[in-house]
Amino acid sequence: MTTVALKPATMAQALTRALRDAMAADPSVHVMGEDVGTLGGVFRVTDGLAKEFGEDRCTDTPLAEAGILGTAVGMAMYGLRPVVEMQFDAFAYPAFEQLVSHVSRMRNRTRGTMPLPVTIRVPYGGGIGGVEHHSDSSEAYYMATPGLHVVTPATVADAYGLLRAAIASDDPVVFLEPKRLYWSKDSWNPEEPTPVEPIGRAVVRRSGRSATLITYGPSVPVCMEAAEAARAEGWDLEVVDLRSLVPFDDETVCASVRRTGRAVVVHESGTFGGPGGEIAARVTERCFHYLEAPVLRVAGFDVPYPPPMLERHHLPGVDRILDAVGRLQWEAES
Amino acid sequence: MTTVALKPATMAQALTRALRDAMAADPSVHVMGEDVGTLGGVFRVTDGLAKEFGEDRCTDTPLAEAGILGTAVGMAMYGLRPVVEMQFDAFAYPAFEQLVSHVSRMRNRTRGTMPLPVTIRVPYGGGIGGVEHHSDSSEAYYMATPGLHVVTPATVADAYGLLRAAIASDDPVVFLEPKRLYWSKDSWNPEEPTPVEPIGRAVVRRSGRSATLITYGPSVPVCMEAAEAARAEGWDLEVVDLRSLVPFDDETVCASVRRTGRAVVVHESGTFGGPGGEIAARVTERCFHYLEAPVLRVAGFDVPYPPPMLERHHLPGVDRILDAVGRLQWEAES
Amino acid sequence: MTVMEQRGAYRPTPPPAWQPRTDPAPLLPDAEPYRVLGTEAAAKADPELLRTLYAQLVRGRRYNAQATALTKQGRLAVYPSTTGQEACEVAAALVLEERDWLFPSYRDTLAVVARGVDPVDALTLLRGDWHTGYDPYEHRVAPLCTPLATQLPHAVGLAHAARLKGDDVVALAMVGDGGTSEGDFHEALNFAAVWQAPVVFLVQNNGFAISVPLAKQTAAPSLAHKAVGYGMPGRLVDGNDAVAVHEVLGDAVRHARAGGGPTLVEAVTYRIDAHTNADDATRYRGDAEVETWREHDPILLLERELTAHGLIDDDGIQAARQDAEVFAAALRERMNQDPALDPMDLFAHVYAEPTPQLRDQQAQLRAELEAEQEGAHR
Amino acid sequence: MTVMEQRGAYRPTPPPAWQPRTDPAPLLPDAEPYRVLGTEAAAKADPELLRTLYAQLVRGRRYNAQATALTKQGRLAVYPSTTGQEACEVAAALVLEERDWLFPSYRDTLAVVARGVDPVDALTLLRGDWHTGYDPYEHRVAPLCTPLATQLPHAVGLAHAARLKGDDVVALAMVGDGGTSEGDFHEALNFAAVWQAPVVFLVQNNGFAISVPLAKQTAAPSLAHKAVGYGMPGRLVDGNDAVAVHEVLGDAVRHARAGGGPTLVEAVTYRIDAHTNADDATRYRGDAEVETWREHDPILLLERELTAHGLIDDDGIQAARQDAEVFAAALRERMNQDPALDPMDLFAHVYAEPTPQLRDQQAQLRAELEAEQEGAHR
Ligand SMILES: Cc1ncc(C[n+]2csc(CCOP(=O)(O)OP(=O)(O)O)c2C)c(N)n1
Ligand SMILES: Cc1ncc(C[n+]2csc(CCOP(=O)(O)OP(=O)(O)O)c2C)c(N)n1
Ligand SMILES: [Mg+2]
Ligand SMILES: [Mg+2]
Repeated sequence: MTTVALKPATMAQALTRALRDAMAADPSVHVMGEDVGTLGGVFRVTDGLAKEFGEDRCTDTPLAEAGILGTAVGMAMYGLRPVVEMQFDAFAYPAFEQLVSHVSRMRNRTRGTMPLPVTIRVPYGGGIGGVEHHSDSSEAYYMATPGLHVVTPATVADAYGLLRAAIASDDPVVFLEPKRLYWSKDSWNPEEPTPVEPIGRAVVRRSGRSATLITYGPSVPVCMEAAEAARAEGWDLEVVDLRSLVPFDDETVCASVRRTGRAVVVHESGTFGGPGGEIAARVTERCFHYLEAPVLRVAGFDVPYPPPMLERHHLPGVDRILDAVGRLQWEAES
Repeated sequence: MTTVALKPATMAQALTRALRDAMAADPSVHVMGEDVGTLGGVFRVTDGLAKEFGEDRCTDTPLAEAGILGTAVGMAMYGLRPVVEMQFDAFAYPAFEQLVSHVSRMRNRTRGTMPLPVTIRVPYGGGIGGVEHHSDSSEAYYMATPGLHVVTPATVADAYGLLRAAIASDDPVVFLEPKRLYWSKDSWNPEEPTPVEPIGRAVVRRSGRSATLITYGPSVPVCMEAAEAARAEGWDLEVVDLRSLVPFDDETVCASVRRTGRAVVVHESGTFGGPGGEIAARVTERCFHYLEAPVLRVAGFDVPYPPPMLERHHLPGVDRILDAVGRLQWEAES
Repeated sequence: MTVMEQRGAYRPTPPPAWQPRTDPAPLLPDAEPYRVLGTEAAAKADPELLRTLYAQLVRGRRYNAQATALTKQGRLAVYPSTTGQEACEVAAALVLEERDWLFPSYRDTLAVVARGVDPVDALTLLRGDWHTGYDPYEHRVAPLCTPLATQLPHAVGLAHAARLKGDDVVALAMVGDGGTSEGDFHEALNFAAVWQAPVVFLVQNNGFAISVPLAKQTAAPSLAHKAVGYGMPGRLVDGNDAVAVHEVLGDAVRHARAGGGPTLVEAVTYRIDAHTNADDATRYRGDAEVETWREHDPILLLERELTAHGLIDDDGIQAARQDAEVFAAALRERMNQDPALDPMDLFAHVYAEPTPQLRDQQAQLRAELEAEQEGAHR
Repeated sequence: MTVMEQRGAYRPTPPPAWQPRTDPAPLLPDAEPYRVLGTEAAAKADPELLRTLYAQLVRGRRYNAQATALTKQGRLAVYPSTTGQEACEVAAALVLEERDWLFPSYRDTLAVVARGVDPVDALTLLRGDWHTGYDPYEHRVAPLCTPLATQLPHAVGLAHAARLKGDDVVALAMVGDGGTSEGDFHEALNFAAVWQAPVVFLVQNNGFAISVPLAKQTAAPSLAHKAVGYGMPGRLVDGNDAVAVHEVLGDAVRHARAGGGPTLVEAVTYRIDAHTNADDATRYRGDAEVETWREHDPILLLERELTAHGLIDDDGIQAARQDAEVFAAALRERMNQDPALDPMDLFAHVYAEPTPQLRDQQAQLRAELEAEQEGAHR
C-alpha cells in the first residue's frame, strides 16, 4: 500500500500522463492526429506533448483519417510506435479499410516478420450532448476484426494502465475512450501510476450473489449505480468490468456467472449485432447448466444515435437495467 | 403449379436477369460500379446490361468505392434507384463511411423525407481460391449498422427474388452474393421468375426433428449436406435458411428451435463478434426453456481469411458441423 | 552514316494512346485571387446586386452574432460561426436558381438561411432536437453535413442524375480548406470531371481546420491548383469580396448549366471567430493575425464601395442594420421556445417500416414512457 | 473627384494571409512524355546502364511469359502480367539503393524480383500458399499490395519515419492509373508533400483498370498534372523507354534524398496482356490497339538503340535471351514442387501471442488434423 497522498485526477489527465510517460520512456512513440499538436486535441488529451517532445513527436496531420492511419502503418513498418488519435468515433470510419485490410493483418500477412505496434485512440460513446456523428459506439466493428486488440477503460487508474499497456503492445490496439468519463475524477497518484499489466483481464468491480452485470467503458458507472439501487429490491448484483473486449476474459466472466447463475450484459452500442450478442452467446456456451435464465441484454436501441435532446431515452440507464434484472426468472429460485 | 418446363440456370444468371427485369420495369434503376459496363462485371453478373440499356444506365465508374457509393447517394436523393456493385467484399471497405454515416442514416436524419433506395451488391465469402482480400465475410459489420437491410440468397430462385425485392425496397439494402454459389445451378424458369416478396422471411430448407441448423448464404448447401450425412448418425436435422439477416425472422427461427430443442448456427464469417453471437443470443433469450443444450456456433476461425491452399481448414464443413451437433448434450435426452 | 542518322530510321512515335485530351493552361488559376471591389470592374457592377449583397451580409453578420449568443444561453448545443465569411455564404446561396441544389457543410447554416430555409429549422441540428430540421426537397438544400467532404460526392451524384433526367439543375457544394485533404474530396472531383456533371465546388479557405493552419494542410500553390489534376478549371477568388465571389460562382454555375462541367472555386477568407463557441482560438493563433483580417472585412469592403459610388448613404446603412436586428430578434424569440419532441421519433424513420426487432424496442420505450407518465400523475 | 479616384483610398490589400507559397510552373509536367531512346540524348547514356536494362527487360519479359504459363499448369492461382511494362518494373527496382524501400502494387512482382527477391517467394501470394512470401526487411520490399493505392500512405509514413530517425532512405511506391482515383492516392500525396517526405510515386498508366480505359478514369490533361495540386513536381515519361524512365525516376530519387520532397511520375505505357490470365481482354478492346503498342515495345526500342550504337550484336542479344531462358527454367522447376504448408499457421501470426479464444480454436483444428491423420493411418 502506498503512503503517498492520493490526488484526484480526471480520466483525461490520466490519459495525458500515460502518453507523456510512454513518450519519455521510448523515443519511438509518436503521437499523431487532427489538432493533437498545438491545440492539445479537442479533448485536451494530448495537451503539452508537442511542447515537451516537439512537433515531430506529436504531430498535427492533414485532415484525412485514412491518411493518418495509413502513414502510421508505414511509420510502424520502420520501427516507430505511432499512437493515432481519431477525433471522434464516427470519424474513424474513413480509416476503416486501412484498419481492416492492413493494420489488423500485416503481422499475419508477413508470417510475423512485420508486426504493427499501432495504438488507435478513439473517443467513443454518447452522453455528452454531441450532435450527429459524435456519439457512436463502434466497438462491434472492431471486435469482428481478427488481429486487433480492443480495450476500453472505465476508471482513471485503468485509463493510465491500459493505455500504457496498449502502447507497449507489439500488436495494434484499438483504444476506446469513453467520452463521458473524460472528466470523471478519481483519487489516483500520478507519481506512482498504476503498473502496466498485459491486456486481457476483466475485473470484478463489485461482488454480489444474485446476478452478474457484464459491462465495460461508459456503462460501468451506470451498472455500479444500478447495483446500489438494486439493493432496495433485494438483489445483490455483481459487476464485471471487461476492460478488454479482445482478448475476452472468459475465465473471470464465467466464474462470476457460474456463481450467480444469472447475467445481464450492458452496453451503449446497439443491441442487434452488438457486443452483447457475442458475450451472451459465449457465456451461455460455457455456463449453460449454471444459468437460471437466459443472459439478457440492455443496450442501445437499434437506431442511429439520437440527437442530444433525446439521448437519455436511448442510453441504457439504471431503470432499464433493473427491469432486465427483474426478468431473470426469479420465480425459478423459490 | 407451373406447366412450363424448368431450365437449369446459375445463380449469376438469375442475378443478371433480376437486374435486367428491374431495369426494364423501372427507368430509375441504374447499375454502377467498376467494370460493370463493357466487361459485364468480373463475375459477369451485369453482362449485357450496358448494351441493352446504354452506358448511362449501366456505368463503368472510376475506381473509387467511396466515390461510387457517395455519388449513388446523390443519385438516390434525386429519385434514382442506384444498384451499386462492389467488386469484392474487402473492396467495399473504402465506402464504409458513406455506408454507415450516410446510406444507413439519411432517411432517419431527414425524418423520412429523404429515403435512399440504394442496393449495394457485394460478392462475399470464400471457397473460390481467391488471394488475400477476395474472400472476406463482412456481414457482421453491416448487421451492426442500423438503417440497413442485409440479405443474402442461397438458391437460384432466391437470388432472383431477393434482388428484385432489394431493388424495389425504399430502404438501402446490402445484398450479399455468395461468390462460390455464382455457378451453382438449379432448375428455374426464367420466363416465370419467382415473385418478389418483401424482405425478411427465413425459410425451412429441410425439416427435421433432432436439431436445427441456422444458416444463410454459402453455408446453406453445406448444412444441407451435413443434414444428409447426419442421418447415418441417427440425427434428423432441420435446416433454416435465414435469407435476411436484417430484418431477422425470429418467428421462423424460434418456431424451429422450439420444435427441435437444439440448434447450431453455421456461417463462414469469423466466430468472435460474428453474426452467430447475435443469433445464438436472441434464440436463447426467446427459447431458453425449450433448449436442451446451449446454441452452438460453427463458423470461420478468428483469423484473417487464409490463402487458397489453406482455406479448406478454415471453412465450416460437414465434419465440423456434425461434431457440433454431437456436442448438443444428447445424453440429456435419454 | 552517323549514329544520329541511323537513329532517324527508328525514331519512336509517341506512344499510340498518348493524346493530351485537355489543354491545361485554361484550367490553372491566376496567381492572385480575383477581386472586384476596389478595382475598375466595380464600377460596372449592378448596383441592385451590390445593395442586395450588402443587406444580406449585414443580416448574416447579425445572424452569426445571434446564434453565438444563443449557445451562451443554452439554446444551441454548439455553433460554428461564419463571421468574416459572410461573403462566401451569401454569394453561394444567391447564385443559385430555385431549381438548383445547395450542399452545405456543417458550418454553412448562413448559406442555408440565405437560400430561404427558416433559420429555426436550419439550426435544428445545432440545437440538438433532430439531425436535420428542414425538408431538403422544399428549398433543395441537402442536410448540413458533418463528416467532412462526404457531401461532395452526393452533390456530384445528384447533379449527374438531374442531367440524366434532362433537368436543368446545378449543384453547388461547399467544403472547407481542411476538407480538401479527405479522400472524398478527391473522388468527388474526379467523378464530376469524368461525368462532366454540372457541379460547382466552393472551397472556403478560411485559414484553419479547427487549430490546424493551411500550411499544415497542404503544400500546394493554392487549393484551386488541384482542379487541373481532375481536368476542370480552378478559380481563385478573394472570399471577402462579395461581388467577386458572386461573379466567379455565377460564372461557374452558368458554365455548368451550359454543359461545360464542374469548376473548383477557392475563396480565400478567414474565420474571425473561434472554430465553434466551444473552441479556444487563443491556443493556436494570435490577435494580430485576426486584426489584419478585420481590416479586410467583407462588410467593410462592400460598404466602402457602395459609399464611394453613392449607392448607399447613412440611412441605407441604418436600414440594413435595422433589418438585421429585426431578423435577429425574431430568431431569438422563436429559439426561446422549447421544441416539442416525441421520444418515439427514435424509431419512426429508421426504415420505411420498422423491423420486427425495432417494433419490440418501440414497445419497450412506449411502456417505459407510459410508466413514467403514470408515475408523474400519481 | 471621380469615383475611381475616391476608390483609390480604400483599395483593399491582398487578404493578409495570402501568400502563394510555391511557384506552380516548375511543378507542371511537360506536354509530351519525356523520351531518351531515339533522341540525341540517347548518345550520352551510359552504355553499361543500357546493357543492364536490356538484359533485365529480356529476362522480365521471359518471367512474365513463364508466370503466365504457370497459371495454365495450375501452379499459380492467378497472374497479373507486366508484359509491355517491363521498362517501368525494371527501372523502378534499379534506381533504388539497397537501403531504400520499394512499395509494389499487386501487379509488380517483376519489380520485386528485379530488386532481388527470390521469384518463388515473390510469387507466393499468387500461388496461394501464403499472403506474403518474403521477409519485407530482407530486401526492403513491402508486401505486394492488393487493395489499390492503400500502400501509398505506407510508403509516405515509412519515408517520413526514416527521415525523422535521420536515415538516408527513399521510398518508391508503385500504383496503376486506376489506383489514382482512390482517396488513398490523394491522401498519401498530400501527406508526402506537407511532410516533404522522401517518396517517389510511380504511376504506371497502362491504359486500363481491368476493362476500364483511362478516359473513364480521369479527364485530366495527364495524371502527372495532379502533382501541382499537392505542391510537388509532376513528371511525364514514356514508360516504354527504359532509359527515360530510369533517368526520371533516378532524378526523383536523388531529389527526395537531397531533401527536396516527393515527386509524382506518370509513365505512359500499355498492358499488352489481359488484366490477368483469368480476364478476357477481347471483351473491351480491339487487337489493332494492342498491335500499335507492340511496335512501341520497350525491348524493341532499347534493342534498336543498342544496335544502332553498336553496343550489342546478335551474340549479345542471344546471350540475354539465353540468360532469360535459364532464369525461367529454374523458376519453372522450383514452382513445380509442392509447397509444404502447415495448417496450424492459420493461428500462428494473428497476434504476437494467440488470445485465449484463438488457443481454443487452435486446439480444435489440431484435434481435427490428428483425427484426420489417424483416419489416414488406419
Ligand atoms: C471526417 C471528419 N473528420 C473530422 C471531423 C472533425 N472536424 C469537424 S470540423 C473540423 C475542421 C474542418 O476544417 P475545414 O474543412 O477547414 O472547415 P472549417 O471548419 O474551417 O469551416 C474537424 C477536424 C469531421 N467532422 N469529419
Ligand atoms: C480498393 C480496390 N478496389 C478494387 C480492386 C479490384 N481490382 C484489382 S486490380 C483492379 C484494376 C486496377 O487498375 P490499375 O490501378 O490501373 O492497375 P493495373 O491493373 O492496370 O496495373 C481492380 C479494380 C482492388 N484490388 N482494390
Ligand atoms: Mg477551414
Ligand atoms: Mg492500369
